[in-house]
Amino acid sequence: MSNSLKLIIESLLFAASEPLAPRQIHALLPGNDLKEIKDVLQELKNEYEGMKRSFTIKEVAKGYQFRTLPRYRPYISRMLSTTPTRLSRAALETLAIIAYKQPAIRQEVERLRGVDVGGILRVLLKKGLIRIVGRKRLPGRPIIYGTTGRFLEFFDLKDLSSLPTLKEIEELGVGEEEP
Amino acid sequence: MSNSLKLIIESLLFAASEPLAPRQIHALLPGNDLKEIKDVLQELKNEYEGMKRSFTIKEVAKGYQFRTLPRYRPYISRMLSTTPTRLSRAALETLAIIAYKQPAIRQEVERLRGVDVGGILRVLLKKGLIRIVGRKRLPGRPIIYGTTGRFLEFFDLKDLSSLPTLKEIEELGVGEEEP
Amino acid sequence: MTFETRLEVFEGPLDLLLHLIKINEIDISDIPVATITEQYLEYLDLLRALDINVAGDFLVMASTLMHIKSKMLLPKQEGDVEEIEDPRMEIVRPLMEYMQLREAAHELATRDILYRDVFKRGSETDGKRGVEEDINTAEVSLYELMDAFKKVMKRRYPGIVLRFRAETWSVKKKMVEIMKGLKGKEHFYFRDLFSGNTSISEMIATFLALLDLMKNGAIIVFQDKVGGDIKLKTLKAEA
Repeated sequence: MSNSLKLIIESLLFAASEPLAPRQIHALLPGNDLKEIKDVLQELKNEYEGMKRSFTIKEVAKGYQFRTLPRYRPYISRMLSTTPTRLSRAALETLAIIAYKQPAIRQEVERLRGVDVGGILRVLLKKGLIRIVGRKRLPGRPIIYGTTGRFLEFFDLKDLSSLPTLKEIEELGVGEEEP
Repeated sequence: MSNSLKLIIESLLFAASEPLAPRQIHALLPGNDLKEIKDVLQELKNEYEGMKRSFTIKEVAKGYQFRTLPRYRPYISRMLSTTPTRLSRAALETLAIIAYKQPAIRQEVERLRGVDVGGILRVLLKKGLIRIVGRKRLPGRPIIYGTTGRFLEFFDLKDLSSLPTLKEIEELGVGEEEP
Repeated sequence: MTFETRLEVFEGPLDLLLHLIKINEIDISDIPVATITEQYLEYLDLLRALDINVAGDFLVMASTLMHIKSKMLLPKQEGDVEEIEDPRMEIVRPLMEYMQLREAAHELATRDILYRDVFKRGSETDGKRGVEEDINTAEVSLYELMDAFKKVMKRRYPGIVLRFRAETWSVKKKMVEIMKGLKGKEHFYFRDLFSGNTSISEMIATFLALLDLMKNGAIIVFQDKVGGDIKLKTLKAEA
């Protein structure tokens, strides 16, 4: 495996603002085949994991991205002086329903949460965490919502199938309500 | 020299969008003295130079910054040029009017936006988001515009009927003024 | 750090029900409907007494509870061989489903979240461009398109019927405000809490903040006599 290809790919990951999918890299480097690019990405990821630096390469949103390790959070957030995006519990619950039940319509979300979610859907759309996928073939042709790539990026998910599986009801105790 | 201080500083350089001066870092890590921070920065710089990766730490504008090496520029600029284009607010508004009012003529768009939209229509035509549908049987035979298949693709819509109606937008409370 | 899990006190009827089940240490599969219904209604009464609009969703649940309660009171038919479903299943099922997804939401919140736990390259340092901004700059979303249209219409036709959502008030900030207001005072009139509030949403935020403080045990709310003015005080002041 050529070291120069590895460094070219590394430079792309380093300069990119979004996770890069092997396919996107392939489009930029058509001279190399996709398989090779995938191998290099995996190799780079392993390399950084072994280097024990403050950042590493993570597989998120169907692509690869350089990210800091969680333990440096206090210093970086102090530097950025941003209040981290706060998703209210209502927003998180709505997002979880859409993520697990997608494609989901508003009525379904409301049935599960027991409350109106119009305003919350707006927030989630605005934050780019959910999107309008289409309309359902039902009376009134309700809008169907699904999650976005940004949702995956935000929650450190490789793809939708890497969402943690829903816990069986029996495992859930009422007592653990509050963290 | 503590390895953890080095990695903390590295994480800051990594996450920052601008070069960081030793003084700025000192302000974030007041427990460490400035001299020590300067030494760590120098050490980090030397370390990256020796690592022969695709990026290194450079001393620029009175600060330190991670930068890719010049030789990777062709790949990186190719990547940056292919990232999705951002539409200006004016373009977005014009596009929105055409999408909702289509088939729409220029005068109609200008009436709603209150400004000349000639330049913007050209941009949208060039980006392939709108197209000329025909000419209206009106004095001057004005050109009629409509959206394209690329428009649907761009917004990830199955068809035009998937575009949310104004009423549905209202129901989500969209259009709320920024505070 | 929790991920804003306790911002809203009672998100909805299911949330309130779960809370009641929890504080009563009840087994979800064997809910004493009469007790729970009573407590549920008490809570709604409290809200009404405070002139807070009770959302329709809460009322629907109230009637469901009362309906179940009445069904439970019906004498069991001796001769009935057919197994009749426990009427409580009507609320147990949605409750369980709700718990399941709430757990999922909780798990999402504990992941390494971008901009909270982990950071990518070149995050803005000026603090102004937080995540929200970043999220919007990536690509134009359909939402933005819709939003753009709304803005145009509003500019062109200022009189058009638009639903303005009142400013959103931070419950956290309100909690701090309340605690500050109580500092050094023996007690504080409940109604004075809202005197400076300018909108319904601010009032709701104030109220939610109050509930949260009560739940945390930071303050207590009391009356000197039945029907008297509602007052609050910090628990410290009492000691």
